[in-house]
Amino acid sequence: MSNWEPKIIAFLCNWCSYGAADLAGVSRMQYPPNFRVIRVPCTGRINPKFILSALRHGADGVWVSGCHPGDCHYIEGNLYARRKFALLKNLLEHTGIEPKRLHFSWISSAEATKFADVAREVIRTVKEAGPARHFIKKQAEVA
Amino acid sequence: MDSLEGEAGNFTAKLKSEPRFIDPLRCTGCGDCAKVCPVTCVSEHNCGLDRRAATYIRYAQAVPLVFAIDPEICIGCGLCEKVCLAEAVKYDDQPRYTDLKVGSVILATGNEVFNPSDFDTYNYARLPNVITSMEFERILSASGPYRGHLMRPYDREEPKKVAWLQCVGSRDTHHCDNPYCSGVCCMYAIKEAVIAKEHSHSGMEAAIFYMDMRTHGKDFEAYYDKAKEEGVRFVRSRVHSVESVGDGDLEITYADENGQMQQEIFNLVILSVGFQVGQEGMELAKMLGVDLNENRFVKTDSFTPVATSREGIYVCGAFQGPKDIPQSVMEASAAASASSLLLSDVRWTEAKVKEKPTERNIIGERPRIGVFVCQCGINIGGVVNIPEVREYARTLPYVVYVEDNLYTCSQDTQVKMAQVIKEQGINRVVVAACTPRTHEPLFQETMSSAELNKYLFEMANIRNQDSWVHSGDPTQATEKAKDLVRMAISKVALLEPLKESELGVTRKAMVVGGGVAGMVAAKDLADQGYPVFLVEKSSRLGGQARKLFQTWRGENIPAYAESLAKEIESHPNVKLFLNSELKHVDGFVGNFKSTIQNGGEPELVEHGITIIATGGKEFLPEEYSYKKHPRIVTHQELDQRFAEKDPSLKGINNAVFIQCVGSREPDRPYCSRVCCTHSVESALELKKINPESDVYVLYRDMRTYGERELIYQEARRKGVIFIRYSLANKPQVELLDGKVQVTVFDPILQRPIRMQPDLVTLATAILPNESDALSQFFKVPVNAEGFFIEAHAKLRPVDFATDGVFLCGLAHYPKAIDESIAQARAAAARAATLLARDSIFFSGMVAFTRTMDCSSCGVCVSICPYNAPRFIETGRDAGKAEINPALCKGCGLCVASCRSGAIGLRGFDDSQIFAMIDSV
Amino acid sequence: MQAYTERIREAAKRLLSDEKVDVVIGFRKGTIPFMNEPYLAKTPEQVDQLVWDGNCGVNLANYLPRRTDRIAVVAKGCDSRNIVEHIVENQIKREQLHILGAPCKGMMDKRRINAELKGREPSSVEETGSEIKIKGQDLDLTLSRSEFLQENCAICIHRNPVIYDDLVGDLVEEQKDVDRYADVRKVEAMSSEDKWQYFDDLISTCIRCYACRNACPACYCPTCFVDESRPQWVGKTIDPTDTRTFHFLRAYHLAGRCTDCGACERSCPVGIKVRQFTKKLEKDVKELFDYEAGINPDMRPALDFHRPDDPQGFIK
Amino acid sequence: MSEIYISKEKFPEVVGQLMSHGRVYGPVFQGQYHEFARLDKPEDIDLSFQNTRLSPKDFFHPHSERMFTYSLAKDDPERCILKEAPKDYSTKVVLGIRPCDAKAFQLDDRNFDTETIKDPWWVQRRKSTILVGLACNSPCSTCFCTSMDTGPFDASGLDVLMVDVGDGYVARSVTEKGRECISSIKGVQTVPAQAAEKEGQLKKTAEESMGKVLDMKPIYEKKTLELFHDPLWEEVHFSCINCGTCTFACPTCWCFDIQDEVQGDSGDRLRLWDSCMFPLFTFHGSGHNPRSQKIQRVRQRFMHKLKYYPEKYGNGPACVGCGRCVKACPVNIDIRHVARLMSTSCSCPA
Amino acid sequence: MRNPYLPYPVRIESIVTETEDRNLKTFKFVFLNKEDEEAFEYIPGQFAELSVPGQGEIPIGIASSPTEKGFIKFTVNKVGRVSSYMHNMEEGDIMGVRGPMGNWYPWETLEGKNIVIIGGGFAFTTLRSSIAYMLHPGNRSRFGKIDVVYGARMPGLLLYKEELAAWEQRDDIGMHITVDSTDDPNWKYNVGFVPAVTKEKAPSAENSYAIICGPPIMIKFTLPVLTELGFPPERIISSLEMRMKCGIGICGRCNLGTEYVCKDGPVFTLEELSQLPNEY
Repeated sequence: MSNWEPKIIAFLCNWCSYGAADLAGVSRMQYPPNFRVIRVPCTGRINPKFILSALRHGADGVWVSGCHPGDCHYIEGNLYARRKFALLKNLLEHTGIEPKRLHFSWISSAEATKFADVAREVIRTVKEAGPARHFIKKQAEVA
Repeated sequence: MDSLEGEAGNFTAKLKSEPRFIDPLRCTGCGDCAKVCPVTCVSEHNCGLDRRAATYIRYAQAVPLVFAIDPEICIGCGLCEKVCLAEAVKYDDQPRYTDLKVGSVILATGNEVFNPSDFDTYNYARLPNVITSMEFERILSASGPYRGHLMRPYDREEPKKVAWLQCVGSRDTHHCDNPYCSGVCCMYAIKEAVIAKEHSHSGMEAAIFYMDMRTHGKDFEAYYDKAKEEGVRFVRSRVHSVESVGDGDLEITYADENGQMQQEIFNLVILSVGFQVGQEGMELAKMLGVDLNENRFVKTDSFTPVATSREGIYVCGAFQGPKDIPQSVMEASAAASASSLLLSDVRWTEAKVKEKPTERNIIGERPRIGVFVCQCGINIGGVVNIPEVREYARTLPYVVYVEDNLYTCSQDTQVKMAQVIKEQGINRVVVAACTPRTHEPLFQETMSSAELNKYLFEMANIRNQDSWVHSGDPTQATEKAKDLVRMAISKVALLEPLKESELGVTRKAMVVGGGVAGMVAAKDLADQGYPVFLVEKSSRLGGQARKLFQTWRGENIPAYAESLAKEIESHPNVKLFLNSELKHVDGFVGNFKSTIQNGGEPELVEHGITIIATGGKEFLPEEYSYKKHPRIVTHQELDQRFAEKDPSLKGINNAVFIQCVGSREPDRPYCSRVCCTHSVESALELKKINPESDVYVLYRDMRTYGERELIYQEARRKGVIFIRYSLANKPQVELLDGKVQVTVFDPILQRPIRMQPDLVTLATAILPNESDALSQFFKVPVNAEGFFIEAHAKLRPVDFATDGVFLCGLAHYPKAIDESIAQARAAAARAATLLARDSIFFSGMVAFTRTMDCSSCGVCVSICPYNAPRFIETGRDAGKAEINPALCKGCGLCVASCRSGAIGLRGFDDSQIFAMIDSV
Repeated sequence: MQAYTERIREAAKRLLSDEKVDVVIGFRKGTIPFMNEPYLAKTPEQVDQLVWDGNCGVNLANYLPRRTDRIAVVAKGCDSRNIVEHIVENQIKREQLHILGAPCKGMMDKRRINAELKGREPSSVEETGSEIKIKGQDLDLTLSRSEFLQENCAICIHRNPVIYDDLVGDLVEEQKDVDRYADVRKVEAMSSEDKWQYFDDLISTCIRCYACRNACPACYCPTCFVDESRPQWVGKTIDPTDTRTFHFLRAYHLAGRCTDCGACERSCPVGIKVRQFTKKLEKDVKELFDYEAGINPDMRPALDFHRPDDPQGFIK
Repeated sequence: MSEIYISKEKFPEVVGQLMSHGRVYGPVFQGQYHEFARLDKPEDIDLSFQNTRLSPKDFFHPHSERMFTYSLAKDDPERCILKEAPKDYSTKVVLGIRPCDAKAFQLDDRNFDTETIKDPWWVQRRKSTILVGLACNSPCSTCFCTSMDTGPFDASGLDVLMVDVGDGYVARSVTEKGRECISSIKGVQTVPAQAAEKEGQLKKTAEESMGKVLDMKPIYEKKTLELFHDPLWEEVHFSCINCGTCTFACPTCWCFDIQDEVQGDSGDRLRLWDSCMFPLFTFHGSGHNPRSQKIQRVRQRFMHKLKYYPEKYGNGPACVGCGRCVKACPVNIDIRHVARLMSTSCSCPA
Repeated sequence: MRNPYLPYPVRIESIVTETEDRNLKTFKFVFLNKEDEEAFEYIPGQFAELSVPGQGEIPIGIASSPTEKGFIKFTVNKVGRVSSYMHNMEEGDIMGVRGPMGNWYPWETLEGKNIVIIGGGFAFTTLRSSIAYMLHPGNRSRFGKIDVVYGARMPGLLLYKEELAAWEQRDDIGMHITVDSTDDPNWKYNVGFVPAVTKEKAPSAENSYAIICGPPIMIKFTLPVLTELGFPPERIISSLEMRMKCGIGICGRCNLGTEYVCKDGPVFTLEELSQLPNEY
């Protein structure tokens, strides 16, 4: 497992964090290549089942990033999402998913540095958690 | 602009475009040129706090995001030309001259920030840790010189204690010639303090040194209150001097509220600098023949706030006067309205109609995916193993064609791409290149030219989010590129052609409210030729303006309202409904059907847009013995007496104004914005009538923002006495033997003062009119105080989140008449963007319900900020939700919130997102 | 209890004969001990079958969605909260309902009592105020009622109906100082690994019969997410990951909506303590958003609105 | 036919003998309930039970089972060709099963094992399983097997019937498979006379304790459509919440669903229990659902058990009176009550 | 005995898009193993489970006739997961077919009788099989007069257009093709709903059987017409569509009274249906 690298699925809001990721590229900031981005129109679009599905597909970590409160392109999608994610994260952790696997951030399209910083932080923390052990859907355990 | 000739409706503007030396059409924004450029200079965007190369983009949000060469510092070494694979560098670029035929001109050149270098007591020029608020903005910015980390310039240490000094270059005729208030500095200083505290790792202390705290904007007072709660210290004092102490720290000397001199040490001092019109602005005005006022702002009057002295030239923003973003945006729309009024006869004559491409019907076809992998010169190809990605893509399901290109976005590749799509019968396309945020529209254009629905497209971001950020790890970057391509392919296979639906617009307007705001909006639209239904609750037009006396500039308000009312009443395009109210509203943007009740039979009217201008009213207090004595009046009552030239006013020897009556109180926390100016203006009027009279204004903060500050200064010059009181120690008004006695604690004298005035004027709050019914009819929100809530406080100040509904005037927030007029014209301009068209198109990326799965729980209806979902009223699916594509913005909130899985989102549907997750 | 029965019958008769309602939903005597059956009376004659005792645990709110007639319904505290939920979520209209509020001192836990009987079968059961007297062959047992309440009833803090038109008994004193979340806190204190194991063990016997879902008044979706086919992303077998996905998301769908009525646990044929999922959410919703489900008919569930100062410490 | 007597002291050893030959299953006490489970050691078995919480039908028809596997890999020559999933069909002994449950398997055989169509998994499991039953000395109050063409001592579905005669068990083979099983047991006694006598008494007491509570004949005699349209369903269906617990607990409910699952490049075809109580059970792709209403689904289940099945096979009801659904139903719908209504109430004109 | 759940592997030989809305495609399969083809012995009216690994199975009526050798044909409407997936498959892909299943039109009984075939929309598949079967030179003489009323909403939605045209040319079959409406000026057949056209063409009930398949609404309005024409319920034959899984009478899904539609049906006479609960 020494050369194990985590696989992280990142759901990024098109209007902010995805732009920050682009800008981080423009600024040639470097961070490890562990996550795969799924662009969504708003964090409000993210159905909790996407996060479950990511875990079921063996993601070692999930990262959701959207606009700062008040900056939602769709007025308040991120504020509804904030409630949803608070409960989702708690329930996932309550049922045994390690807190180090679930990450949420607010990153505006100008915050390339923050994006790169958080990216590194997310990857580092997921690495600490080690390879995902739970909630991974494999061949059905049946008769 | 070199010159402007001609007249309103027929100008010729001569324009000069400076050479950029990099062809913006070829530049891909990759930034290789900047990397190799050997010279640097300070970055003006970051206020000189860091450096940039000669090849540069001024700021990250620039549109288009392409480079230019700064000829001032370029040494012509040729390196950038060598590295640019897109061949965009053009050293022999020349200035371009254009003659532009235009009908009107709008001046929106803004303003310059006051340079405090000459302010020697603050030592800005000498001490690196004394900076301007603009510099501090850059420091806090994530894209700024310190990447958003809170640091001071001198030693890049995080400051623990920061002071803001207000009114630097504003309200000041000693160090500069700027007597006016810049109107924005109080609020931005508070904002900077709050954000700096958030950025701080060590609980930074913030202190703001001010004269009057001017938080008169909507929701500003609440922000001020919150800042106080969060520990920002507000010190009422003008700072005397700033001196260096220790290693970069600063000592501030100031007089406290009791007049005692104090010294305090800070790590960083920020000068809250104001606006001024600079040399360029004055020269421009001169060239255009536009008059400036005594403060060098473009001269306008209260009733035509965006018209300059030269017909056909309009002004908006800070060139017109100091103001904040919302007011600037409103004025910008107002100027657009004024301009389109002038040009309404020639509307669409210069417009070019885009040809609608024919579209191949791909329904029922097996997906045939074409994948185009971009090398982006060496930007991607230098890191990611392109042949490997290309060959990998070939193995994926439904992929029938793969190629890689040096620049997929180049013109020749686009032509080739369209050809390949047609030849190969490709029905879905993936481009693995840069970011969809900049390039999706370009490729979608190519899709259209290849007769494919543009939504059958997906990008894999293998540059900005891969090769550029993992340049040290080509193997992993290549793996990531393959994953991203696979994810894009899995999604694109599930995409369906989307229709951009078209909906006819009823080209008529409804304006609710016949006050000044409503009338101005109605008139602007009617003058442009649109039929307007104006609904007024009372029996006559004019609203609150009828009850006012004059503007702070001395313009007669009732006369203006009267002439406006006359124009409206006789306007052929206005259908007036007096004594009327809305009873019912159906429909949505472009297609409203409203029932107006005016006594007799209700009348049904159809309109495409609605402007809400229901106005406000004066608060009638119960405190300060109001109504208990004839000498205790409100502003409107006093205005009435001014208007009637009440002879008894001559006999007033002692008058007291009490500010903030019913405003800035715990149960009505907002500032009513206009009362300070109103009191000063009335005080001056009393002084005019009886120069010998003693006039007192009892205030908490004098909020004579902008150029209104000048009459505050005039009042003080003329002997009006201003006494500050605090909320904890409000003035007392008592009736003693039929006389009025006012007691107030004077903070300077440190003792109570008693007066027995002949007149007490209460500057009472402004309340909104009843708003619940309209709020429900048009599904637009109302705040706790009853004011309507605009779509965005700064960027969309007259729009609602609900399309096709706009707002202006006091229904939005208390404001002065010039501001109401500007906002009304802005609302008209925004409305005209819809009314000018026969039909409107909606994005294909909208939500839709599968009624069979809908459980009627109503979560979608309750959460959508745009009111797109609603319950079906009749038929088999009655009670289930449906989504109006005309209102849906495609955010997907309802989709993710629907527990029943009954809502889908075209372009971002669950199946598509699941497919991407599956293929990670 | 007899008093409740009489008052229910009296009210039901009156409402039916006055044509104030079309039907009355209550309980009739069960065919086995510790069970009653939800019953729909349409005529004043049928009303005599209505009864009330400690075996009326079924949540009658479950029978309201999609009904179009005028209904009188007997409602305990929890039923009434689910009725409020139904009203808020457009499952039934307030005008359709005549709510016969039944202040409740908790319902009996059939499973625990049966375990206590150790296979002996009662021939008669008598409930007094605080005791249950069970008689049968080799059987004469008196149990303390409070010790054999359904777990959710023992920690209930809304025993009185929150909404009603008539009361069929005097309001009871609400339980104060109950520790609603001792079990949740116990799990919270575990390591992630132990938590995982705890829930794995908890649901290991699940047979995916969906009784918990179908018994839940708040689960009324026409198509449950486990049956979604666009795409079908959860397997339907008893594979542990799929089973957990079901329980997890079922609970999550109840976030801010669950009234802890206990219907899910009552109905589980294999005795899974499914409330362990929902209670965590209930606790969080209360702590984070200060919200309790089904209390206020003018308020949408907790995830249907937000406040500016909602907690966001977990967001970077 | 052979018979033996196993004293209770000896019993664990006998279980041990069986375990040494192969897999042995028996009722095991799990917290509050008994459930059939594979025995790890002879002491795990607990025959002091009334009935298991769920029926043991999953011995032959597991809740979820893999039918086929396949590869979807692009380069696999066997791509998309289904392969039977390997199964363990080695002999297994189920010890202590109740006569009613065993009888249920016989009823189910009519479905899974016919002349023309044979469900391979069911058939092979049946073939390799030896059912050693335990007669019910004291049936529960919810039991009504005697009304359903079986009884507490009914050996018809079993390979061996054991009777607890106090100090030991009398085990008597019913089938050849059972005989072999008994013969293989070493060191046991022949049945003492008093034990055989006791056995008869026990049987009589058990059967009498239940009596015949239901008369199914009127149901058989009524016309299908008459019963189908009877208003009784209006009353019966009300309290049902369509939870399906009855079908999952029932030994004679066999309905199943078939699902494909894919992980990466390989896939499974699986089958799993389904229930006629679920609206989606009959939901047609066109959107039409012939049993979209709860009343239709409730009626279907009872009609299938008590009318359609007996009419189709002339084989008595598809119910063995185990009473599990009566106990498990969260809203107290009692099949005995329904059967009584079906046999008496009928307001249709003849 | 072969595992009845195990499909025969087949290769998609061709895919033809049948209708203008492109929702119906006809798949022609060839068996990978010759012996499977022999084992798959079917009679018009039967159906089979089309089995797509990874997606599932769908029961579809067999559209080819046993008189056509070397392949089997199915016309699949795109509605659910499996059919949608199939619509994206291509020639050469491997999948499975399980069957034949169910009963068939009672050809023994029909021998020597006049046959009236009434079909609507995309339920014409097993009727196509039947027509092709009856028109086969070896079979034609076994039956009397053959009349076909086939309707669709519009011309673009008719299945098997080339064959229909060919049948139109024949004189041993009475073709009555109709559409609900059309704006095609070159449309040379009938315009009108199936019940109306049936009434107008009035095939004789004398010594006749009617086979009727189509949407429920069409059946509902055509049955009275047939009754009026003198067809008794026992001489009206229809085929039921139910949700099915196993297709072999085990899984319980298509149970209807004593019958399993997949095994005991799907073909029933109206008389038989009247004895069954009306849950179909």
